[in-house]
Amino acid sequence: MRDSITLQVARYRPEQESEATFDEHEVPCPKEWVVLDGLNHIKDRIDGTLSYRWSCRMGICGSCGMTVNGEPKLTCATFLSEYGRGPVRVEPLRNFPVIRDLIVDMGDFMRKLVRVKPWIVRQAEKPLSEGEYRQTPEELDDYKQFSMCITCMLCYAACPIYGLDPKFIGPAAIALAQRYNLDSRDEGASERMEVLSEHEGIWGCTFVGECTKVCPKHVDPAGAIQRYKLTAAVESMKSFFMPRGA
Amino acid sequence: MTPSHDVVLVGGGGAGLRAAIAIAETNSKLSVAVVSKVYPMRSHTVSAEGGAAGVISPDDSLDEHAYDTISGGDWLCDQDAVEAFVKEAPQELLRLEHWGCPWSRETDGRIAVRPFGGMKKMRTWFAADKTGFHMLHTLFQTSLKYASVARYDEWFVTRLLVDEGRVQGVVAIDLKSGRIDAITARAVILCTGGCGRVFPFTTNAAIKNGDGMALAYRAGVPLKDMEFVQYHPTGLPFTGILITEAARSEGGYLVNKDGYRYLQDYALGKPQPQPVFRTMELGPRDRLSQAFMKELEKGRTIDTPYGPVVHLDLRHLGQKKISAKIPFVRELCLKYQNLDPVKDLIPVRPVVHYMMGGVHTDINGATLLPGLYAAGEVACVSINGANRLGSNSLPELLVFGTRAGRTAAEYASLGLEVTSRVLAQSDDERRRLEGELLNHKGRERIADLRDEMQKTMEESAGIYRSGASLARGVERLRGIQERSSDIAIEDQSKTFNTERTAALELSFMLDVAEAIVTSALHREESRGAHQRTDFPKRDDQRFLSHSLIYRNLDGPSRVEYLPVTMTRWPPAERVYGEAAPNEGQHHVAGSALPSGTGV
Amino acid sequence: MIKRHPEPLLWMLFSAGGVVSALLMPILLVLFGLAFPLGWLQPPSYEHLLAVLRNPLTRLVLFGLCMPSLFHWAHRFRHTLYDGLQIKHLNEVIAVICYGGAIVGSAAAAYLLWHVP
Amino acid sequence: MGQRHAYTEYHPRWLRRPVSTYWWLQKRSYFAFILREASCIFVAWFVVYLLMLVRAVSEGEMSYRQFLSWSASPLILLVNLVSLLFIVLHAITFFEAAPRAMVVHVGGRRVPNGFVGAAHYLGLLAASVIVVWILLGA
Repeated sequence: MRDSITLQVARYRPEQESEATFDEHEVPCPKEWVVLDGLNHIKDRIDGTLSYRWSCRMGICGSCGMTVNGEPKLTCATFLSEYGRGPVRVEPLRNFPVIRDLIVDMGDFMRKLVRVKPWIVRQAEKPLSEGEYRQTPEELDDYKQFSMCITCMLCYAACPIYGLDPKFIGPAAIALAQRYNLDSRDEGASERMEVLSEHEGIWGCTFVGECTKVCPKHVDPAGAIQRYKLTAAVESMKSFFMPRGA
Repeated sequence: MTPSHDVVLVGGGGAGLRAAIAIAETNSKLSVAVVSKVYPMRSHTVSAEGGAAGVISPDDSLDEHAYDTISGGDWLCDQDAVEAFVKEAPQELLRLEHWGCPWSRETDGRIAVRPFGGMKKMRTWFAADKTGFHMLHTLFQTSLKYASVARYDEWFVTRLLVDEGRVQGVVAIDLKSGRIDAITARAVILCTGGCGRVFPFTTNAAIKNGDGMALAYRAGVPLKDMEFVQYHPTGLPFTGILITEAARSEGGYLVNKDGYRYLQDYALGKPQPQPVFRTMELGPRDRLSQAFMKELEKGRTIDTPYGPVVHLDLRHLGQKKISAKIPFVRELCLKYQNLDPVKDLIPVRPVVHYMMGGVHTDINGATLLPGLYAAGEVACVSINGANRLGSNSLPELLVFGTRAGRTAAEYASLGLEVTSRVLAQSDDERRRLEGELLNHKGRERIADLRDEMQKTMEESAGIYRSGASLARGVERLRGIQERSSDIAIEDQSKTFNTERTAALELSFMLDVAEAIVTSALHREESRGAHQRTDFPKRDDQRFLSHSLIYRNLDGPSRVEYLPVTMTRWPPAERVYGEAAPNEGQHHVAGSALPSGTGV
Repeated sequence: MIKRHPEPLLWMLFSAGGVVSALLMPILLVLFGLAFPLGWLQPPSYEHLLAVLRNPLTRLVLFGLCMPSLFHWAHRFRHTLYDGLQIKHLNEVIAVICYGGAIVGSAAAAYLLWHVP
Repeated sequence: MGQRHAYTEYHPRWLRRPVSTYWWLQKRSYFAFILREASCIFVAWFVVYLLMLVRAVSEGEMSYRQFLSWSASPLILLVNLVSLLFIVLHAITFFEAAPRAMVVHVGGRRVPNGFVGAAHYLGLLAASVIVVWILLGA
């Protein structure tokens, strides 16, 4: 067990630089340390100006996604020891504009998320006095996987299609739309379809499948998109052959 | 142009979002702003695991939930607040179900409930063991549909604007751009959560710095019951990651180094193979954490590089149940501890988890400062008294988020105008943040002061405290406070300056730490989570009352007392284990396995 | 109301082509591309092959293989040009060439299969 | 939404890093993706090849013989060998993707993805057997 490892950390200081640069620091690497611990060590002990986001340190808040040795990772769930002798290269998530150092702008996603209406849509609300909507464990299973998304943005960083065409609505937003479409309590599927069946919706996806590979919560956005394509295609055919049909 | 809203919410976690929705639904003409230093879905509500209590079973009753809460809180709860809370909790949880929260279900599709520590009935709703995560995302996603809710994501609030004796807004830094501006409002609701980070070893996220408590405290609003800090008995060593109480309510054992279920030695009942309500591992958190300390004294804990631990044994539950009911526990253990609870013992130790105390509010979230409200962990209503029961905090943020939202909406509807003086205050604040903080070349490192503060808190105000340790703590904190005026900030950038934010958070934490230690020093009794070695007994004569601490700029803070509101449950002895009053022993029905597998 | 987009139809054709080509092409390619030319297997006699081709069902199946497969190619090739070469600004031209090619190819297939003597 | 507010639009220069034209060479999995996409060219080629065979058969026995000898030329053999590799890649990746798009329920229970995938391979086997039987067996 080595007692230190080199971290190469991307820096971008917008007031001074127009390109990213790299700082190199030696940090301790006990076996319990994750990449985030290394960054915290730098910030607390070596260079207080390094900027990055983090919060829960237990892989659930989704703040600390970064590119580690080329792969999008949650830095709180990526151990330094996985990188052997190092060096470990830490960069901001790809495909997003960098605000500073390791911090990217995710405003684009936040705007897209609203468009897919990620909430329960119903014709008529059931009054509280009538109790819960019954939902069997099997019905829960239909959408549960997609409800696990922590919106960490790793899937967008891994998706070359999003990188090439920022208008593409992207994996997490589609997975979250599916989370509601497949919920037995929801009646909003047709409203969401208008957004999702636009060209930059599901049809932009060519099923590279990287989003699913990097997802730390096994949401399988690629699967969600594939499934949705089939649904949308079938619906579209139906409306073609039965324009005013059921 | 200074942005202006009817109601500003500071914090976008569970309480903040619930309040925002409540306001939007009360009056869609009111403009609401959610100002949060992180994107709302990053808020710490996301980390809550086990569940949310609300009476739902036919064999349960509101009174029983109230009694469990009040006895769990060692009779320091305001009973009118508890009664409102237990009554509204099921409604709120049900409303969340209607908004799409993926609650775990019975096979017939009804909501499933599980047992929890200190509770006499199964009444804890859960979404596997990611309850907080699902609740937060449901609230956040639902909040997106209200056009009247504006969001200021990643804006850091540094001060409250107060003039003519009422709150009129906040000053905040937009972290992305570094712009500092007032956001004026007719009412402000603090929903910033707890302050676990004043301690070295905590389940709390990095953002839990007591910001809202300090903002109120500095504005002259008293903090209530700050001496009551909850240690959760089962955190992972090193990381402090929480292993949910659900692990015990589903049947896990706590064992010492001899494999002995040591809780039986601490008036928590006799060990049974199956979990029994209010007994052994299903005792309240304060008692379990205190039992750990006693085991440590007896030398019956296990030493690790990260301090002494005991073991949580889930092996007898089997893989099927673990994967169905507490999958996140397994995920966390595999990921962070490299062990599998299906076949390994989990090392755990008590870890700072929750603040029972907070900004003093009434039953509607109103503070003593007109226009200022608080809800969630930042507030002390108080329903938690001297010790909060597991799974009461999530419904609390719903019930009191809603109440605070509605009350603030009413107040904002009065249409009081913002005075011009608050804009001058905001200019002062901008000068302080840009001038003093960014251009000051100090010598003290933020991390050093923070470490020292945390160490001081652990040593002076840990699970067991004494007058001497607390007095020493007050002294040391004063020293750190002085040194903090000479803090070094290397970062001169306006863009996402996280070093400046860290300095501001440290100063918030120092104020809160001082309030905790001072309040603890004044309470000369042992009650719930506040255990004084020099006053080991509860003293209802002197201290059946809430402490209120006021900040004093020129000298030591002032502590006053406010009687506890009693309605129907006179103080009694807290009893757990088989001797519980008017109860036989009640095994958790069907060994705590609601039939549904959908989790 | 769902707006009319050609994408769902194109994707259906792409998928159908993907499935039939995956099911039928491996064996046909092994036989006619390698096994017969290399003499691993005796190719079917002219008479037999003609008889098989004369069966309307065969011709229907072959059309059902050729047409969607060509659209499979058109759809995928179009996206590959967009993504792999970043020439999305030539959007219309590429679409015309790809889907136009598939239409022409399908017409040719229909003609050839119809005119089996 | 914060975006409604003018201040969030105010910011110093952000760093935008365009995606390289050759992004698909930068990672093994991206390269595998582009190979999979390229398989469509060989699908199209085989359609052409098949139609040439149909035309040859339609034109008479002589043409058929000529087609067979042309198909044995080294260049065409090579093209077909490469085509076969790509079409196998296509079949495998398509069968892997298909169950992710189709969620099949039988009797209220979701059929595991593995079953749906296996069904596709059974289909491939059946189709192959039928083709061989028609061409060679009867």
